[in-house]
Amino acid sequence: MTARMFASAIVLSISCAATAALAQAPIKVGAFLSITGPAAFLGDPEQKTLEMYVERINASGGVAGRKLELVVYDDAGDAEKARTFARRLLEQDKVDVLVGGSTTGTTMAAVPLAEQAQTPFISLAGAVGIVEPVKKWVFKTPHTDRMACEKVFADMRARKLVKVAIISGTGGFDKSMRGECLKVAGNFGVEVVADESYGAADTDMSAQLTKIRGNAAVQAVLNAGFGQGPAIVTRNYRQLGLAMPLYQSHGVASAEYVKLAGSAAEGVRLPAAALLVADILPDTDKQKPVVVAYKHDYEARYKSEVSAFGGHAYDGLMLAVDAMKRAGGADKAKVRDALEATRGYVGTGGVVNMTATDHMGLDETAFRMLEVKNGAWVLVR
Amino acid sequence: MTGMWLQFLVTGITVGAIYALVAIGFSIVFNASNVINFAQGEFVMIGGMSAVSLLATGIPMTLALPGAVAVAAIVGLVVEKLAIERARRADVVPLIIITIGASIFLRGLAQLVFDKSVHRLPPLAGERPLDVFGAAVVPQSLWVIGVTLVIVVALTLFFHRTRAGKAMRAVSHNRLAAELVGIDVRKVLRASFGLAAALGAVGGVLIAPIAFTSYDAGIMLGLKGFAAAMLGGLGSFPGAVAGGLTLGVLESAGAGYVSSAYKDAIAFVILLAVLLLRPDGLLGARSRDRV
Amino acid sequence: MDSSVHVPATASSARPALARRAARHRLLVALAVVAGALPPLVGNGYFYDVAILVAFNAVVCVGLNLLIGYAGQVSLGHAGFYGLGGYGTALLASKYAWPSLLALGAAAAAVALIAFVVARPILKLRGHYLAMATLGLGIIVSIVLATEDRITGGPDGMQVPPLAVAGVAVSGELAWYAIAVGTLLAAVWIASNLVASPAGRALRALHTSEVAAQVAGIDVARYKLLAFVLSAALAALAGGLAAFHAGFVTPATASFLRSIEFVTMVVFGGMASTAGAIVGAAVLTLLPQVLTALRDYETIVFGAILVATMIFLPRGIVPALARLARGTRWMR
Amino acid sequence: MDAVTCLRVDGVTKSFGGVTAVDDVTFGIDGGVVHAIIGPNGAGKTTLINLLSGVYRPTRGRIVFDSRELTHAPAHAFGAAGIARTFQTPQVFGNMSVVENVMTGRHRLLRHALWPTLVHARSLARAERDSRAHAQALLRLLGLADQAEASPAALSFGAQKRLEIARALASEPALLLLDEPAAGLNATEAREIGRVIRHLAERGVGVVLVEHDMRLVMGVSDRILVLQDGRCLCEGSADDVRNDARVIDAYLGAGDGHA
Repeated sequence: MTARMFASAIVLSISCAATAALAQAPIKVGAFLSITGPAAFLGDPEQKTLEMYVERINASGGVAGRKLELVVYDDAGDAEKARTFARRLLEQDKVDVLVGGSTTGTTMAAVPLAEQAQTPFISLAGAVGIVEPVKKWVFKTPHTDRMACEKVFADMRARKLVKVAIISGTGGFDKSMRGECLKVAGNFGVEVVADESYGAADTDMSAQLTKIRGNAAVQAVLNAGFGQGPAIVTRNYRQLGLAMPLYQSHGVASAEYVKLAGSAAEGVRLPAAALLVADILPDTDKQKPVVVAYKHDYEARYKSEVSAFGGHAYDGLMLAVDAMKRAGGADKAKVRDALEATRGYVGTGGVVNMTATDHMGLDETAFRMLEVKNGAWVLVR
Repeated sequence: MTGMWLQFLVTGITVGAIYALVAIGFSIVFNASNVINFAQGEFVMIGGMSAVSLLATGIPMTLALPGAVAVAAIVGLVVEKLAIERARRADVVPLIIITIGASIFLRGLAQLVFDKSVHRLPPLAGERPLDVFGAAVVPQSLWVIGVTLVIVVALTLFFHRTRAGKAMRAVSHNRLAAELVGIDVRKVLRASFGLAAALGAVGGVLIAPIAFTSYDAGIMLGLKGFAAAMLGGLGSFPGAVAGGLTLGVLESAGAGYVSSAYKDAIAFVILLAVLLLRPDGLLGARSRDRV
Repeated sequence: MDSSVHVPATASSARPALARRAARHRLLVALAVVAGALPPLVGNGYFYDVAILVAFNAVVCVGLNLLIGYAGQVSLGHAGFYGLGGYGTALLASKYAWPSLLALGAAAAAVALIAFVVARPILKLRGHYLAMATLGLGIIVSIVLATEDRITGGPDGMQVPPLAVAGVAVSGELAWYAIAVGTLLAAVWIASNLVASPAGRALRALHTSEVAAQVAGIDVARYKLLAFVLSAALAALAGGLAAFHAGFVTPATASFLRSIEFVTMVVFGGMASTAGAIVGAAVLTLLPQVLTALRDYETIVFGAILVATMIFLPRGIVPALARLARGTRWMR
Repeated sequence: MDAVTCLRVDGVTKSFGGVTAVDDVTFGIDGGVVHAIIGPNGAGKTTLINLLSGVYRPTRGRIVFDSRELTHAPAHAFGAAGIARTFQTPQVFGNMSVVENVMTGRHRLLRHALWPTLVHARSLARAERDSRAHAQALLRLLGLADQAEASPAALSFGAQKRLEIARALASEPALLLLDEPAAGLNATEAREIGRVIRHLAERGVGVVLVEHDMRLVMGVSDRILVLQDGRCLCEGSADDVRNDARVIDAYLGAGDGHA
């Protein structure tokens, strides 16, 4: 009896969906983001960014004569939920393009579905594995963690720091970045002499850092981390009196990190996109107008500071819009081809040049090496 | 490095003291009502987040911190009134679900009332670490340990010297007898929820300068507090303190000497071992035969 | 002494026996009818997806209900078995290239073995202590799955090859739907058989009074073990199938929150009621899909629904509905 | 039916912490014989029953049943061996019907292979049918036939006690331990219990009866064991015990007015 009730509930929701589809068809942008849960600090700015810019684009006439319609679901960072929502976006909401997957895990869960449904999919997550090997319908906006490693190691080499300790969290981002860093360290003549980790919800990393302190060979420490962990690492680092240079990853490239870590963050370096230092970029910088505009728009509307993650969503949406404009509509195959043909798109993450073998289109010049000075980010050199 | 084990010990005791506060909360509620309140961890979060919000409005620390504890205590009373009191006759498992539902509700509410980002409270007394035989000790750690100590002493006095405290103990020993001698059991129940929530909030306020706080910070702390209460013996205050400190030090030493990835696993393996060898916890009373 | 009490059997119980048999099968038939009626109503892959999810969760809950509802032993760690089933199946099918069904069966058997080994000591614990121990067990499993990244792929999970039966890959949502519903029907059949047997009475007996059950000659430890192992095996089976269906597994499948979700489904639907376990699984799987429209209010509403249901219907939805419908008997 | 000694209790002692509840008790129980155990409150009667049914393990001494050593066996082994019992406060299974309660009593007589259980094999179905019929007959014997499908929670205290007896009988026990079966019953009900006890004894069942109702004890018992402070004060026929000066002293000394 109850089962029948659910059946009718399902029927009801189908018919609702059908009526909605009858309206003058807008272009549908589907997003599944980790708006709550442990990765909420990714999904939250991403969602806000998407909502704000979809509104703006519609206010200025939409794309190719059609309005945009944004459909967002919260996967709470759970890959299985992400998969179901991706499916819902593709099959029930019938979106024209997918933006999202705040984390690598949620992205990977949706990749086979997007491929199967032959729908362009722009991921907002970091791992190289998303676009390597190249998947026909899958693109991504953020730099990869490998590029971050390369940027950090290049900087270390320049400072003659060759014996390095890595401390990383146990989350997906952390582990992936740690793995990539271990792989490319040798290319820069850097040797990893200590390798520690901490749990995502840990409240104190003194124990791990004490071990690193006990290792006399260590000349620098790299924290491959994400979320609040790196801020705790930074504070414990200073409390324990560790004096060698500390590097963080692009995973904490936000003002929030500096706020949480407080004075302990002084001197910390990390690779990040131009967005974080929008206002101090030289005027000659190509990205300056884009990042300054986005930063001011976002901060004016939401009264909170921008993070690189919102920028990834901005780039994802704008890349899709750009491709649709060039494709003259929302035809999936045409949009995909147009995406792959993106050249010289200037976004918050860098200048994007996609090719058939590169579905990200960024190179390491997009990363800036930043340092915390007097509680603010400054460009190194 | 002689400072190494000392460092682990200090770190472990600091975190362990917070676990102990949460565990005491579990025990107080359990003694009064036989309920395991899975929402206990949320009071830690509410304490921390309320303090952050109150400070943001410009209220000075001396008012904001007690204010945050009061907010949590009020929420505790409301939860008791709206959820637990109505379900007093429910079985153990539905009660577990009710408290889990309450914790989900509170987390959702915190998301709306506060926000989703991570916050830090300023420490009570500076940030410059003290050097104790080679171990770096943050002043806040001393605060955590000191306040926990004071609370444990105060609670002991409360439960043994005051009328209200004795009434609460009487209820936990024998509810029927307590009712017969004229103790208002419902009042006691409500008071224990308020007290447990306040204790959790104190933990939340104390730990936020070290470990930060956010709307979902309560899950893990609640879980660890529950484990600590179990480890020490559910319902026993000395047990809760011993359990909390043991768990904290084990975790810290596990991370330092064995594997930081397996530190939580180590803690739970030891907890399982203790449960299997001493099913009533380290300091719990042996349960009696049931016929 | 051999015929201490002689009582002649009479034919008077023939009719109730028939009725009871019908009762045992009524749920099965009702379920089959509902499941069979759904496909024409279902529009697209997404709905199949949700229905399949419901079925897999229901398989776990039907098993877990034997343990929690009938035997009265709480487990807050069953997602651990679900996750192990998923990972075991994935590893055997991908790394060792075993045939799908063999991988699935072997993983479920291995999980049953693990459950068998841990059950004896753990099930000596009672009430909250048992809850804590099973919770710890589940957390240990999820930590191992997330940490041993060389084998499991770490927090991002691992890919699972498609399910192939007799060399033919299962594709298409209808096929998957049939598999999921078929598995659920089998689980329900087994569970109802068990409940209606001496073993089922033994489980219910030890739930009320372990001493009285023992005095009746019931080896309490053995029956707790049976319920624990059977529920673990069903969870592992569902986990393995879900892994095949999703094409990947992540450590989140074994998380503490997932364990809580399973228990909530069982209690929400109604303890000691197989129909309740299914309804609980269905409602709590569908609810987030519906509530997602509420955005920021989703969590808060979900929590409120949980609390309110348990306060007003402490025995769960199905027993409450059954009492309402006054057809109390068949739902049991 | 031979009056073989089916249960031997040899020097059994049970201590809880420093308190010795049962102290060096030795006696034998024969099939077809009703043994009463009497004594003032706190004499250790219920502890003794708990020892005989395996609920407690003896601190010292041996329990041998039907030439099987049960001293250290788990409780269910006692039940499985054919020792059934009832409780002072009825322990009925509230989550099943009255008739299912009785069927549960038959547990030791049923086969429990896993496979037939899971697939509900024909043999199992047949056994279940027989088991139900048998249970219903027992319910008739104890006057509960009308409530077969009811919940035991709906039964009166007296009816619950009779249900427990029916459940105990369902296992076709060789030895039945009754812990105060008449407590809380009215005179008619108590007489009815006495009739059932005699009926069982005639069929060869050994019965151990712990009871305060002396009219019942004297009416049905073949032999009586008197306990005081955990020790065996005396054992003999009803008349022997009635006339034993020590027994009278014990009861008067304990200030218990039951005798």
